[in-house]
Amino acid sequence: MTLLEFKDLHVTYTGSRGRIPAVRGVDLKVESGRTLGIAGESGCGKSTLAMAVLRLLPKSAEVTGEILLNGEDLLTMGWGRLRAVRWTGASIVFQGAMHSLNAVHRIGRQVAEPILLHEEGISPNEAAERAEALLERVGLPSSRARSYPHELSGGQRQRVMIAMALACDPDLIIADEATTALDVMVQAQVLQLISGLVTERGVGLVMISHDLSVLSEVCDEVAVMYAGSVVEQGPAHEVFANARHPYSAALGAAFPVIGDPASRKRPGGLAGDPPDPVRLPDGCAFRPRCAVAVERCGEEVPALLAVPGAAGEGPARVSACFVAQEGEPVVV
Amino acid sequence: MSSEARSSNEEPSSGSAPSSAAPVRGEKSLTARDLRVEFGLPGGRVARAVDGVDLDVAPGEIVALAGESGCGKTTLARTLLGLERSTGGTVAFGGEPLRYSTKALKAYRRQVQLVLQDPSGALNPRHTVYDAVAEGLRIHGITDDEPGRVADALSRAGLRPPEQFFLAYPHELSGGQRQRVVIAGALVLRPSILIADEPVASLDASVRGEILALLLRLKEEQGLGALVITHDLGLAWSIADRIAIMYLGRIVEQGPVEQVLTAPRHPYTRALVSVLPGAPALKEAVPEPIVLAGELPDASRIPGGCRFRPRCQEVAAGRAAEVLHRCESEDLEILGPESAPHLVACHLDRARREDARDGGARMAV
Amino acid sequence: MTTTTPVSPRSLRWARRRQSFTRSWNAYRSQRTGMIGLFLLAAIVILALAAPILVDESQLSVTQATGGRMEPPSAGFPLGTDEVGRSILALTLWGARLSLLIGLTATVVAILVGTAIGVTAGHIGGWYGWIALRFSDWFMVLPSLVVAIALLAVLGRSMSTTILVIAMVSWSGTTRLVRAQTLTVQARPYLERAKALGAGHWHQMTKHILPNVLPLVLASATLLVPSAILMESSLAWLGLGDPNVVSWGSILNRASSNGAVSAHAWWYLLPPGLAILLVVLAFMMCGRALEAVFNPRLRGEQS
Amino acid sequence: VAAPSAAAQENDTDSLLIATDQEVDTFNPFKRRFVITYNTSLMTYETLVRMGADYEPEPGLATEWEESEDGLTWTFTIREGVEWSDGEPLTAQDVAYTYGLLIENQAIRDWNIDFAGNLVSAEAPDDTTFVLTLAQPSPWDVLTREVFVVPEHVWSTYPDPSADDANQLPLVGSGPFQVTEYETGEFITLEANEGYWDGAPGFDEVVFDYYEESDAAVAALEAGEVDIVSGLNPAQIGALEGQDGITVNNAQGRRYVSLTINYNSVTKDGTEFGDGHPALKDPIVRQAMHMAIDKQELVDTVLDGNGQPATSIIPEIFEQYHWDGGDAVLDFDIEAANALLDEAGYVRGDDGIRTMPGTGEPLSFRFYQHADSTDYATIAQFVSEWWAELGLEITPEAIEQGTLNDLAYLGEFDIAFSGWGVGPNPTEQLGMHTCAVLPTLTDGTERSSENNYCNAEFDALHEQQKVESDPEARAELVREQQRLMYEDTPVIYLYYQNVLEAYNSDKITGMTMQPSEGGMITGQQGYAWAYVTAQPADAEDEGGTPMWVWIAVAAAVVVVAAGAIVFVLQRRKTADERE
Amino acid sequence: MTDGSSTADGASTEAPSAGRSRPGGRVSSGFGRYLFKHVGGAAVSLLLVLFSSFFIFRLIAGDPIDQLTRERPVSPEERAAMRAELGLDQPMWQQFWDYITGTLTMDLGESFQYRRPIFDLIVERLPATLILSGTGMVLAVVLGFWIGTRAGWKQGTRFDKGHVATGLLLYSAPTFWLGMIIILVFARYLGLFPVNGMRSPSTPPDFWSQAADIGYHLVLPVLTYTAVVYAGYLMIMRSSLLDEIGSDYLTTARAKGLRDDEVRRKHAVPNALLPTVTLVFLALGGVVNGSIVTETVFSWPGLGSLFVQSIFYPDRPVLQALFVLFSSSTILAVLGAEILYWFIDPRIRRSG
Ligand SMILES: Nc1ncnc2c1ncn2[C@@H]1O[C@H](COP(=O)(O)OP(=O)(O)OP(=O)(O)O)[C@@H](O)[C@H]1O
Ligand SMILES: Nc1ncnc2c1ncn2[C@@H]1O[C@H](COP(=O)(O)OP(=O)(O)OP(=O)(O)O)[C@@H](O)[C@H]1O
Ligand SMILES: [Mg+2]
Ligand SMILES: [Mg+2]
Ligand code: NI
Repeated sequence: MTLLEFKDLHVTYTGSRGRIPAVRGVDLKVESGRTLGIAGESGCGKSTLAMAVLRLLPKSAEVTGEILLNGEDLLTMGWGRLRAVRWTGASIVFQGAMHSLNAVHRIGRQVAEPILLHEEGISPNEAAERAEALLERVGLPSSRARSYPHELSGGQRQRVMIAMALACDPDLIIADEATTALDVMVQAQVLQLISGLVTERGVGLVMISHDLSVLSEVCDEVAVMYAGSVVEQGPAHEVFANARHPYSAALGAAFPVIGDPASRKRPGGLAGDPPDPVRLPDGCAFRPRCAVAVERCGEEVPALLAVPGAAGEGPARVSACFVAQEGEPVVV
Repeated sequence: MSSEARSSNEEPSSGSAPSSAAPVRGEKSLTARDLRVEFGLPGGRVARAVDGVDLDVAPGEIVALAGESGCGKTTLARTLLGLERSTGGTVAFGGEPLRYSTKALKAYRRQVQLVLQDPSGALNPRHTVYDAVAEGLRIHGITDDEPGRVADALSRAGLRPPEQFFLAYPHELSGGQRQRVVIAGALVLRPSILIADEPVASLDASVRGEILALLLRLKEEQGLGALVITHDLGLAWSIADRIAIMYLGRIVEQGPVEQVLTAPRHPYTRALVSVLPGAPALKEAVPEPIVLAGELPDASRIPGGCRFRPRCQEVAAGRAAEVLHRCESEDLEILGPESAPHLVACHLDRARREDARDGGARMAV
Repeated sequence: MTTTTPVSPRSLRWARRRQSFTRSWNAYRSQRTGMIGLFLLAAIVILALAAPILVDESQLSVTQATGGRMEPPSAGFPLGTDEVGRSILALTLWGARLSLLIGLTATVVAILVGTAIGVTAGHIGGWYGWIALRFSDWFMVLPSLVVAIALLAVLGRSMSTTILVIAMVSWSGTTRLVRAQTLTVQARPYLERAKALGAGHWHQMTKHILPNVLPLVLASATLLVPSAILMESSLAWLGLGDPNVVSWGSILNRASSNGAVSAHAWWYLLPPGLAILLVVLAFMMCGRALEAVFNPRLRGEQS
Repeated sequence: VAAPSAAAQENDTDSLLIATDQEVDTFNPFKRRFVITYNTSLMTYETLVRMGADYEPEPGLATEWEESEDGLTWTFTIREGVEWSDGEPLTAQDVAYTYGLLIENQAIRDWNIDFAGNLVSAEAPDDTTFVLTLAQPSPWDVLTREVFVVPEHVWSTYPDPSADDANQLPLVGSGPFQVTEYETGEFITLEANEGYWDGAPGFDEVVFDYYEESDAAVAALEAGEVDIVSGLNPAQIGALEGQDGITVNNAQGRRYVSLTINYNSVTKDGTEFGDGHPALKDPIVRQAMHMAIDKQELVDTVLDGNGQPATSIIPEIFEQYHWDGGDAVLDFDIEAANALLDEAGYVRGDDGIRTMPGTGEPLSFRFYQHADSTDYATIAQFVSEWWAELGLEITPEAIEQGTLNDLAYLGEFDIAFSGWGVGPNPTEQLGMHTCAVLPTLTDGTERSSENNYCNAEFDALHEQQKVESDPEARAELVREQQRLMYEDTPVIYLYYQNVLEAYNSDKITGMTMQPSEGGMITGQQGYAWAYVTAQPADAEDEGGTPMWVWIAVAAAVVVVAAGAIVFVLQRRKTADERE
Repeated sequence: MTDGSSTADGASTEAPSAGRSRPGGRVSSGFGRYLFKHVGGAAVSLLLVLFSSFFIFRLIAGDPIDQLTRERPVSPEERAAMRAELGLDQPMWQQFWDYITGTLTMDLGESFQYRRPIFDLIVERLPATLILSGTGMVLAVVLGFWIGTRAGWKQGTRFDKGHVATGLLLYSAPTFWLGMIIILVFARYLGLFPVNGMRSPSTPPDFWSQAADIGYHLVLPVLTYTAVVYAGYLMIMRSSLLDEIGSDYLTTARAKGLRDDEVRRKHAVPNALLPTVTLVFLALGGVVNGSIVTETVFSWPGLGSLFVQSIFYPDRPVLQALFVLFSSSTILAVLGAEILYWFIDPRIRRSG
């Protein structure tokens, strides 16, 4: 069943610099029990997409399109219904656990808060017990419920966020850069935990990261975003190992495979600056930094189409690159 | 602009053979011997942030220093530059021990330069690119042909044409450009060693490569030596000649990148390598990801004996039973860089090696 | 790619300074309250400067006063007269000079002292920093009016002592602000970089810390002036000013000791009081706008 | 508007509410310092001879008195049937005890040394006779000195009568009112002595109510919260005049304001000290300066006409002693003053400033005023402007009281403000200008001589008037003393300040003023005539609910309503609020 | 990660501690150290106050006897007797010693002008000051915080702009002037309230009448006081809330499904309030300032008017004692706030 579906989603911020199209026509689907990875560099609209799901965007954001959660359009929902859907239908693990937790409340209380809010008739004591159980689920001793966030390490805090996200048994969990700020070893712990939960509980997971290699480990499928649009989508491993969009390729190259002589002493990178969302170039937004651009790229915006040469099994490989669509290699 | 950027992308490929420029040990190399740095903490405790480190960086080689957060990498870098006083051991440059007088430090810092993690922070927002790059010249009283030197440094750092950047303020540049400015600021004094503390950690994934390529090129073309501090082993793989793995203030494994990363011998290194996502080449060496239990180690509570023992997966799995008494009581000697190319500070490893030498070919790794 | 003509670093720097000034000015200009404050302030300053032209000094003479005793406003005396028969308008105009002078001078003194101590305390630290911090904390916590009154009682009253006393009770805030900002700047990587480049204390303080502290100091100075003016008027009203000079506070002191409240002589009470209010308000508006321009944390505030 | 609960209270007790701004330092009548203390003593205790409404001695506790031939022995007949407020009878023993304290108690003696130093013995041969022996004849001191007779049976229980043991309330005295309650900064209550020998006072109690600001007192008078206010300024008088039920009393005062000139800083043995300007030693300069002051103008502007230009140290209120100058008075005439100076050789320099004939030193004077008085600031400005026309360079400077005193007694000034309140016995004030009180040290610590004035002729007159028993003859001597001072001009007397008072005439009638014609209410000397004679007038009660109750109710209603509205809106809004 | 400089205005409150503690490093510094640091600092400040108070007022020129006998001729004997009575004949060190030991044992000496123990004077007048500035401060804090919260939450709205403007306007008015105008309007023209003082002498002595009378007298002074002061709290609260408003934890709270007002009440406001604790107490110096002026304008029989009155006397022992009292109460209040802060804001425990 389709758990979450974005249909031609556009998000535009109105700021001091004018109108910023942060998300430009995204169509994505997440099935129950499956994991979707969203990759892309800073500012490409990943968080905006995530926040749009629960309508947490600031007032300055104008959202068009549809976001269907279990078939219900979140964007047209009444506030009462929306509040009910929040955290029960979908929950979010935010990037900066330090800031996403209230520094002056004990973590037990924070984990219990949504339970008390959404479950009628539950007593505070029961909620507290549930919170402790949840903390144990994510590998924290239940005594930690009495700690304040600052008494925990970054990894532990991130686990608290995960416990909190699980509190109301949501169908969908969105993890926005859940591991970015973490140390390698802690990141590994958290990733292990998340993938364990997905297989165990069959929830849908949207995992956002700029690290393609991480996504390739955890996700079934990966969508790579650039300047507010999805530029490539496909099975996680393949996108990482065999990119069909020059941007995905560059992103993948930023995380070399150790032991692979091809990447030894050959740091992969992308020249030029990230795009300014206010002044996107005509045609393909990636063209100014693209090594394989052809003339057509400056004129037409490439659509997200299936690309040839992909393996037959699994979801279709799609890419928004004229070159790739013609079956040419996109890596220089 | 795109043309110059592309050229930087192409160049490394021409000299991609491993360690093409041979490091020039000796005259201009930076050496640390038994370096120790302690911090007094409230409550009378002492954090041994750097606890006995021997390290050499020579012009023409890139040494990577990797390790978990809080293991003392930054402290080591700061101490090498004389920004932090060591509480034991020596830092020497070209054989001369570092003296801490203002004058001596100033002279020393012409030779050894620092590049920080966060380029946005490392540039004073009120100074133009020109000022930022010229600052070193002004501090050292080099007045002749300032604009020329600045322009030269900028173009060597890949910002071409340099004059176009003179008037820019940091906030008008992209992250990668800012880091280039910082590097240019270091290059303008024509140092022989560059110490880079997490030089790309704050940069966008796709931009990182550019900076790394620049470092590599500076090494190749100008014989610059660099100590690159990182927690990302992939980065080491991308540019470094040698790598040192640090754990709790001490280097636990050190050697050429290919050897250390593809055939790690210290349990800690093995764990680090094992959790790297998507590294098929390693799957044979370390088949299952080893996720270490326990939290970050605390520099103020360094356990006796082998400092990695409490988290050691070998100990936990009981595979180290034979040497456990040594792990518990015997401190490991400091790894000196000169003795062998690949060094490991582990009792178990040592025992196995000895076994291997004694009892034939029973190599575990 | 253009080949640029050789440029002298000096002219470069000036060009950039002009640019950054223009940028700050543009940011400031976008703040409506700040602009209103600025206009108000400019008007008041111009009036104060032009007081000798607008109103002859002889109007302040008691022997040549032409009006009656506490006359209500009339054509000849648009704001009425005081108990000697002088024009309140003239007094208020001339009073502006002194009130502004005291407010500004006291602020300048306080800011200079506060900044010097704050920067050195933050940068040098150690014993000196500790003592400086304790000392400024001490002044910070003491009730300023109490200290000012006590000091005035000891030092005697004249314009210079008033200025000195106001400066003495106001420098500590600046010190704290500057010290905190110095510590923040100190923790910035660019200072580490400067150190790594071999910079000494002087270079660090003058090239990095001060330029980063000054805008905030400017903003806080703009906010210190009104409090200095308020302090001066309070002291003068309490009768601790120099009764021989004409400042708004001393006018009000005369008004109340001559029974203006009882006599319902609102024209004697309102103009100097409103003048204080307007100046203070103008400075506060400018100060808040400046703060918003220079303190990025607050920048989002005025949207 | 009625006082919140005055209405309720008025039926039971008639209170005379007097606004004051002074605190009581002590209730010990031997240590009086402040006017308010003096007043409470004056009402609580009594003297043998009291001061009449026109400053003439009249019987108080003593019904008769007799001076011996040599003037050294005084015999008083003590009134019979007088009772202390606690019911004990008052006898000559109490009087003897009281005078005995002045003689024997060292501290009390020191406090009152100018009088007590002359006492030899005080005896009470019987209950109604009191005999006082003096060392030197001093008739006026004996008759006008206020020695408040205290009850021996109470005071002898005090371990130290000179200490503040005497502050135990209620006080026990024989006067018309007794202090019963004192809240610092709030009020002092004195209850009427119903058994007062001279008849019970008209009001049941007198309350000194504390008002720090006179404006507030004025408002309180208008609001009926206080009955008598004093120390008003012209503006306030203006506001009160013509108001219903309020009578303004604009009476001559006992206070003068003067300018002291530093012309003679020498000690008794002739050592000069200080740094006064040499030109001031020249009487011509002093006279010229005197002539250049328009005293009437000062009275008109500073006092709004509520005062009299001064000629001498004794104010006009003491008619019999006051010297009005007659023909000798120097009129305001800047031209004449200029001529005087020209003649004396003080030529003007290029800058218009005169210089001294010999040395060429410019006539540049420091002019010190008390910093806390805006009136002085105004006067200083007037005088400076006038003197500037004389070609004098004047630097007015506002200085703290204490500093000014220090400088004045050190002789480190040129011209300084001064001002005193004068009592009915002129000896006190005049005594400050005799050679006898010249300092012996140059450190300015003695502070007995007001201006180091020393004139043998003046001193001789002074000694004569002290022992002259005939009032008219004495007045003649005193006037002559004043004339001498006027000519020598050590001090320029500027004006006598009126006492500006107002009272609620709807509530009070029949007050005896002092002097009885056009005199003052507060600040009376020797006997509290006004408060004793004041009678409650029949003011109608403003029944009904006091205004403040309505206001409180209205405020409560508004608050509750506002709260309710806010609450309701709050509920409604949060029901479906956009985030 | 930032070190969470947790205050409305980083500059005006706790500056980063001088000891070098790293942002992320979990340097666990205990309460003991914190307490020691702050109590030690306060103790030093108190000592400074104690010493300086003695010497400052000793510098006031003039012979106190002149003031005691104002405008009355005094013989040298009387002068000497008075000096002895006031202890002015003692050598300086003796006076200093008596002062220090006296102050520490609550024996503050005797007032020149009242000739009574200063301790009694203070005890008598303290309630008046507490009533006025206590009521005023509570009102100002409640009003300021309430409006500040709303203004900050709905930043940029008409409500916000209007209140900020009003607040600034009132904040700019000199207290004494506002007081005079208020007297002029409410007491003189409208005659609604008494002009000054705290009680009417004619009020019956029973508790309720007295309370009502005091309350009635309290209205105008408190109005003046609150009007001038509340804007400060408004601004503090508003900017403190604005600091929090963009925080991610608020987004988390919303994401959990909390209503807007719940997010404000349960998360934003408590968090924003905490850092203002020290600011509020630091503003106590302002409370003293305000009460001095307000009490003088309204002749309120409190410590502030006593202080002003004593300056003009000058009543040295009273000045000395009040200076120590005012200063030490602000120092102790700030210390109290800092200690309190440790308990209520867990964030501070991170950095020490
Ligand atoms: N509140 C806002 N107002 C205006 N522009 C915004 C706002 N929030 C985000 N943007 C802009 O929208 C674009 C997308 O931002 P978003 O946070 O979704 O990126 P992201 O992919 O999550 O980046 P990162 O990896 O840095 O988290 C950026 O250009 C950003 O500047
Ligand atoms: N100034 C200091 N005072 C006290 N302890 C310090 C100080 N600087 C560093 N430490 C401690 O020394 C240890 C090493 O710190 P260091 O910054 O060198 O680690 P790092 O490896 O650079 O970590 P990261 O990867 O997080 O940058 C840590 O435990 C830290 O808490
Ligand atoms: Mg994001
Ligand atoms: Mg580091
Ligand atoms: Ni009243």
